[in-house]
Amino acid sequence: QAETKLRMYWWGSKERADRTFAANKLYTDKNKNVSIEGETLGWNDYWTKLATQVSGRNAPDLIQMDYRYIFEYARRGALLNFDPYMGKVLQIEDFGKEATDAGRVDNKLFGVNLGMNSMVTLVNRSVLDQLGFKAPTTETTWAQFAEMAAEITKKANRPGFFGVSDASGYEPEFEAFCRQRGKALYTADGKLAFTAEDAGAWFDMWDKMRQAKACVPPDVQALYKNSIDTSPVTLGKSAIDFAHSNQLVGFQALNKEKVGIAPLPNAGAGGKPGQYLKPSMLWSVSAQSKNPEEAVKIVNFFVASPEGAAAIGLERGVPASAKIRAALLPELDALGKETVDYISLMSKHVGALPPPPPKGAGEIESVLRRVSEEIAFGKVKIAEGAKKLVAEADDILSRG
Amino acid sequence: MKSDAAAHVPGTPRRGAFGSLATHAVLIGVSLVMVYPLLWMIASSLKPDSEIFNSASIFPAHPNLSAYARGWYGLKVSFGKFFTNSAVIAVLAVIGNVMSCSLAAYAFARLRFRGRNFWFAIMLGTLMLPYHVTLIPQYVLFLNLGWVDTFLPLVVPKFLAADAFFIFLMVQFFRGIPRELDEAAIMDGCGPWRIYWKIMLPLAVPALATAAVFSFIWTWDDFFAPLIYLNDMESYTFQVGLRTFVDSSGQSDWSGLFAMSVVGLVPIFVMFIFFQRLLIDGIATTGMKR
Amino acid sequence: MASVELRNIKKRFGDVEIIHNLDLRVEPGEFTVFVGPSGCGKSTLLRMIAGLEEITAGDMKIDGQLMNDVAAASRGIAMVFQSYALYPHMNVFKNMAFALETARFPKAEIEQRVRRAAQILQIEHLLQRKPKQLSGGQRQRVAIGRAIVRNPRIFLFDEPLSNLDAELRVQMRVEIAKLHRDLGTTMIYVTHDQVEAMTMADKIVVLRAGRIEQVGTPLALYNEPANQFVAGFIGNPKMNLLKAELADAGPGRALVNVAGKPIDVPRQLVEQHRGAVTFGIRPEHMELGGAGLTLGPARVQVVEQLGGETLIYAELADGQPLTLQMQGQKRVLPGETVEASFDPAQCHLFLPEGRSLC
Amino acid sequence: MASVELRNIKKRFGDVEIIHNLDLRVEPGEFTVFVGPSGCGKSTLLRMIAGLEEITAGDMKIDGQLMNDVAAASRGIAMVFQSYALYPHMNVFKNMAFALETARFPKAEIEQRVRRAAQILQIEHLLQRKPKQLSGGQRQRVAIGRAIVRNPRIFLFDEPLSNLDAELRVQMRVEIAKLHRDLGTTMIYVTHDQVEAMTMADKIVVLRAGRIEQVGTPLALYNEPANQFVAGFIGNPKMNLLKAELADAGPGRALVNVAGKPIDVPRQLVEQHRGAVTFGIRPEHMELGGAGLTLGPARVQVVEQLGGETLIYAELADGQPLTLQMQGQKRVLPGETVEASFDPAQCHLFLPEGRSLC
Amino acid sequence: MARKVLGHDAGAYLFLAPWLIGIFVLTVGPALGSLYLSFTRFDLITEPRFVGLANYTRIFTNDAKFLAAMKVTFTYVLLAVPLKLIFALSVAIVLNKGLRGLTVYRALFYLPSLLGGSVAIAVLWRKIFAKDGLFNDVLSTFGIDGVSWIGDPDYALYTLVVLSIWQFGSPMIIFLAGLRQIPQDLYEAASLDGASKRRQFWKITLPLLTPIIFFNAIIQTIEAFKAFTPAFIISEGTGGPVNSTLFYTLYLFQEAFSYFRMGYASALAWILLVIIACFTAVSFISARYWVHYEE
Ligand SMILES: Nc1ncnc2c1ncn2[C@@H]1O[C@H](COP(=O)(O)OP(=O)(O)OP(=O)(O)O)[C@@H](O)[C@H]1O
Ligand SMILES: Nc1ncnc2c1ncn2[C@@H]1O[C@H](COP(=O)(O)OP(=O)(O)OP(=O)(O)O)[C@@H](O)[C@H]1O
Ligand SMILES: [Mg+2]
Ligand SMILES: [Mg+2]
Repeated sequence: QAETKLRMYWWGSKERADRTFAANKLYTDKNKNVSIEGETLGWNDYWTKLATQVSGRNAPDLIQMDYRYIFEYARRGALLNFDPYMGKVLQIEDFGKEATDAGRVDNKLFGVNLGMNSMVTLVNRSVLDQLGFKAPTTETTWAQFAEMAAEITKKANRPGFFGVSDASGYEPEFEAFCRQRGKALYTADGKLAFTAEDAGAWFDMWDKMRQAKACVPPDVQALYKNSIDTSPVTLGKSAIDFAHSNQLVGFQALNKEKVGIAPLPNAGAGGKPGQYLKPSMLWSVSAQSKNPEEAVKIVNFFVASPEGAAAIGLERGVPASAKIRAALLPELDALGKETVDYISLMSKHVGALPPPPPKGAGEIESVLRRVSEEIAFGKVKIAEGAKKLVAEADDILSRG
Repeated sequence: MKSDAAAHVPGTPRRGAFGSLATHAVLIGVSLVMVYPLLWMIASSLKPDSEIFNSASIFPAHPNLSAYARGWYGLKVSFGKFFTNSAVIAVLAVIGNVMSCSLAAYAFARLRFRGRNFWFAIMLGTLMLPYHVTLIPQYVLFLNLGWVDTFLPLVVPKFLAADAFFIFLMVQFFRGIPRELDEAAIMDGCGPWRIYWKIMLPLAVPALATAAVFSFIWTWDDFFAPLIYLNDMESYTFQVGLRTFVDSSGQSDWSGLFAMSVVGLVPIFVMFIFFQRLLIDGIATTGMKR
Repeated sequence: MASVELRNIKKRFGDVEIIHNLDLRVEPGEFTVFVGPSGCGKSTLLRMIAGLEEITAGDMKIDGQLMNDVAAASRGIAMVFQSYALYPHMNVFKNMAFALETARFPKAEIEQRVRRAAQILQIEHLLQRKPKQLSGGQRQRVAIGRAIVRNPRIFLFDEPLSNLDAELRVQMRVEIAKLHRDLGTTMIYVTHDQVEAMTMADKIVVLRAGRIEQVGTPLALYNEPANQFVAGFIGNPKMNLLKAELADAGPGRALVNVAGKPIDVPRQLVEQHRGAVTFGIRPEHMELGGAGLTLGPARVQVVEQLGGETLIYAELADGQPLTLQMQGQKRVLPGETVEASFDPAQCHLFLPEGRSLC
Repeated sequence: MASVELRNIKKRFGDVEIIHNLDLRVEPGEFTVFVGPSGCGKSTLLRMIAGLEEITAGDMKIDGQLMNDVAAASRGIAMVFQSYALYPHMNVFKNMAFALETARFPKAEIEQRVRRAAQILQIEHLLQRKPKQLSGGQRQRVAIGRAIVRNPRIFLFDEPLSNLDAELRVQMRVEIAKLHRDLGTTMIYVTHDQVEAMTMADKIVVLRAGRIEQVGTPLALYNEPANQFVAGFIGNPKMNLLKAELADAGPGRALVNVAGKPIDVPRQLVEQHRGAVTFGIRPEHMELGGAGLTLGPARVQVVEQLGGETLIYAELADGQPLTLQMQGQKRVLPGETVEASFDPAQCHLFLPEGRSLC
Repeated sequence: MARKVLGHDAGAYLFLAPWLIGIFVLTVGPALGSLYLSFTRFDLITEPRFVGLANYTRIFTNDAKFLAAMKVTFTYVLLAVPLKLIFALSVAIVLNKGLRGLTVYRALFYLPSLLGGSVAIAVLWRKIFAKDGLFNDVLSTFGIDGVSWIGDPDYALYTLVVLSIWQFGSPMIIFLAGLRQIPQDLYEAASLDGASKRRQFWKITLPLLTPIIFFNAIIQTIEAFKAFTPAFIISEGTGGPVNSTLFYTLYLFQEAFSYFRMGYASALAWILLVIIACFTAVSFISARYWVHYEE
């Protein structure tokens, strides 16, 4: 009978579950005194339950973390600081500083990178090919992109089909846009790092695209629910959308036509890199764990041991460890290869990891979305909307 | 059911063939609107995922049943297990709700005691608080009781009449039962327990059946409580199992989800058909002069 | 056997007082009949005795024990409801067996008692039916059956035979009387049927608007009604009550003027009085022709032939109505004039406020 | 005024046939009374006429028009239910006004009619009450009121006076008779009260177990019952029916042996017969002493004093029971032997299968 | 009277025992807990910090989302509840007539309610009320050019009202059960009084069904105030487009679980409770004038 029982908690698909259970089995077969109880849920339910469990002091030992939430949990002391284990139980030196620091909050390591990820321009290749367009490259500027999108709409000439989704409410793309202008979303001390002017420029750009019918109308975009199945590309309403590189597989599954990924447009000459590499997800360990050391060992098994890594494969993203990545590369399928290639390509074009977002960042994301909709539906003027965004964001930040 | 013939009010002319045809036509029309989503779900379960979202036609181009097998065995634990778990919980919930709520309802409807109005107000009040805010305190409570990751948090509250909806429902129905029957039973030497058991319950069969149907269906359909309280996949309910299919951030097995959704409808639909037979003619008021 | 004692009983529904300071004692084993006009409070009284209706004020004792706050179920009373109140979900057998099952009688005895009662009530063939499949009279018999299968301390019957045909009613009357004889149980019985009241009662209680007008044996009420109300209420057809003048009275006799006729009533008045009185004579105490006194010629208005008897509704010379009950089928036609005679010893005199003068 | 015609009517509840091939014609404006033992099908028949109960087979016509499939609401019938069926959510006024409101009578007229009916029924002070606040008799009166405010083609009354006291019952009887006279509406009336049946009916229909036993005027039924059942059913107390031997019969006379006594009955037999017969004589046709024939000495078993009359239940020498009805309060005690005489012209003879022999 | 049946209150409390235990053990604690939390700042993880009335003050003085949520919720309650009840009642009445195939219809009509707020419904609803959805297809056969009902902030909420009406199964079943309790002989009396079916409905059925109508109205109102799942149909819980489907409980949920402000959410919950309680209290007072009870 196992003396050490650990609970592991993650979201994701059946594929992920299968692989994770397999990896766990490998681990427990070798460590007979350990048992791992795996719990898996879909994304939406995952966070409610996690919050409840953490709040009830009954958090699972191993928690799959998202970049969006790690700050919230880490700053509130819910997660274990990995630093004491670094180099001992946790051997992830070969991740490189960037990939490791992606799991740092306020200079402490709370999450171990499970895979590298970046924003992408997601394109319906079949449509682009058919209409004679090329997917954006690292050279494409926002202006060219807008032009191309308008062209696509015109060329496709199908009612209800447009060049691109309306991304004016997408936070990652807005962030990239700000970074390209030399700004950011937040400063290191948790203040707003963009101005109403930046926001205005962003909204204005999208507004022009809307006028030009380059992007989908607001009532179509309004149905986007941050999920693959509601993406205008999946629904056949646009040729291009924005996403994250690890979502390529998911997109392809729901699309009959061939989809692909490309870099985000840039600001053109004098622009700064907007994209950055961030972890697709991370392993965290609960601060409440009774067996933190064992938990960290398991984390290590997943990200640094060849067997563990082999078991989970690329399903959670491209491993940060070069060693592991090299070992896994041969078994990649086409989509996996495309992803890995993209990450490699982008490594040269990305900027530094932004400072960790402050508390309230999640709420500001929803404000961005709402303001963008208000503008799109003509409820407020662009300048007004930009001011509103900044004002509300400031308010949220000051509330903490 | 004898309903068809018997429910015809004697002496009223049977509606002309045309009239009833028209009624049926309307009803069938409405039925279509009602059934459409089910048809769509079934159709979707027969499509590959890539066809579900961007195909305009409801009919699958190449219907294929593989999603059912894939869905059923799709997770580490098969849906058979989830099915059993859900069934156990739902059946216990039905028993618990019908028993405990009818007891409380009887007290509210028929007994006069100090504090009745106060407790009745409290009972209604429990309907009003959104469960999200009591979730955490309740979670802590169940955790301290050692009930988390068992069926107890899902079942025990039903035996403690936590669902005020059913209490209120039964109160309304009990109040419709003539008091003279209680009085007759009192004269026959019955105490309140026997009146409750021998008079109220049999006469409130339609209400009890309604409560039973709803208990079963709602418990079956509930995902939030099992989601929160059950950790071990072996103990997942059907709905929680379904939820693990969909992960909006990444790859999901949509046709498997729809296939299992369809399968999950079967027991509640059967239960509904079964229980609705108990929605028989009210018998509460014959046998006396009024 | 149990006595029932009501002392100073009041009943109020909201603001309306229905029973006013009522006092009554029912002796153990006595068969007491409540009669009174519709709505006078008979059922309410029974329900208070049964414990189904709260007693607003006053004491109710059974066998000397205060019962006001004793649960109905533990008073040991069986009751036949005016509205039957059959259990709609139980068949006739179950309806009747219910009280016995409640008291945990052995199955065999329940079976035997119910069958016996069903036999008495002639509803054996209906035992498997539900109440809604019964006729009105059958329902009423089940309601009786439900009470008589038991051995309570007290039986309460609220118009138990009102929906039965004459023949069945006689039979049931006999059966209830027999039950009373056999068990000796105290019985309180509400009826509107004069024959039932007269034949079954040890004691009749005449109620009116929540007050007792008179208590007594049937014949006492018939022969010596305490007041005009009781006189009119007991006896069917109703006693003729005529406006009269008491002209003079001496020991053992009184002289009254009725419809212009002086009549010498050979009775002792209980108090001194002169002037307006009410003169009462029962229809069955008058005969056509005959040798007694008469009230003068009367014009026949309506004749009712009941087969065994004939009722004649006539009008006296001064316009006052007079009812005559004749044996057999008399050939009298409306419009004729008849003269009826009577024995003045059978007359009654009442004060204007109603009290009997003799 | 409307006629009602039932032809070959059958009613089945499930497997049980309740009404068997019944034929009946009620003339326009006629007052027809249904009598019969409890459960014989009276209410069912009324309900079929009203259209509340499906007619299993046969034709039902009103004014010659086939009604089987006409909705109850359009038959123009008012009915007083045996179970009252008052609307529990409406007060008394509303209950009575409902039909009028339905027919869109002007408000003032509704008000006036309801008040008038309430006055007749003596329930004016109850108009604002809900049914559950009424006594049994008050409810019954509301049920009557609900019917009589209307001017229907046909009135159906199902034991409308069963819960009223004697006085009220007489008044109501008179009022209904008056209504009948004034409106001339066809009325069908179910009652168990002999007096009601005899005094109100133009025509009495005697039912038994779903079949008509006899139809006729009240006195015809009383004097010439078609069979033993009718003889026993009409008349209260019930006719004495004694086992007898028909020894001989000639024109206008018959010789029967009853309780060992030869009796010469001066009646014309309708058919030839010898041997066992039933001999019938009504209690009210017998007198103590007297000059008529006698059945020999009888031992008194029970004596019932009704005030105006005395019922004596006795036993003949051969053990057959005999009931005697005497005028006044006779001092007879159980155990005594009495000898009663009768006029043989008032006797009845019945064949063993029941048919009347004379 | 019943007091006497039992001798004293204890008997009644015995019947209530399971419920009372439940109340005290399961409900009162957590409810009071949330009441306390409403006066604190609580981020789910660190200890709650008492802040007095700060949460309430902010809600009432400085919370645009609260106002938006109130507007959405009240609109929803005022539209969805009466329409759904009327629809449920109408169908129940039709189904109560004893038509052939009654059981089949009843089951079919209950189907949408069986599906609840499932993923399938969400996907489908969006498909049907999209600009190129089924609904607009139907409209276009009448020559009407529809908008994107579900994507337009001016209309999105109404599609959820429609959804709520469409899921009328539960009140329908309860109405059906209630209809079965009405004594048949009253219809007999009414038909002899010449009342048409329609009049019988208004004068007999409706008044005698009032206890059940009352029940359904109260329950549906409470449910509508607490509406949560429908918000996920359109916006996956964001309340969009432009807060047009920001239901009160959704806002509350966001505050609690997305933004880690359980204290604030608790204050929101208690305000909602007071609002619903007022509605309910008014209903109960009004019930004295229109609800008919048998006793
Ligand atoms: N629904 C039913 N199912 C079966 N039998 C029934 C049903 N309704 C009535 N009966 C039977 O039909 C017979 C006639 O009933 P009906 O009510 O007409 O009697 P009735 O003559 O009015 O009797 P009463 O004088 O007691 O009211 C009775 O024997 C009764 O038991
Ligand atoms: N719940 C009530 N609220 C108000 N008044 C009531 C209530 N119940 C009965 N009453 C009144 O009390 C009086 C007595 O009623 P009760 O039923 O005792 O009469 P009853 O003597 O039995 O008459 P009946 O012979 O008609 O049955 C009646 O006038 C009645 O209207
Ligand atoms: Mg009474
Ligand atoms: Mg009858």
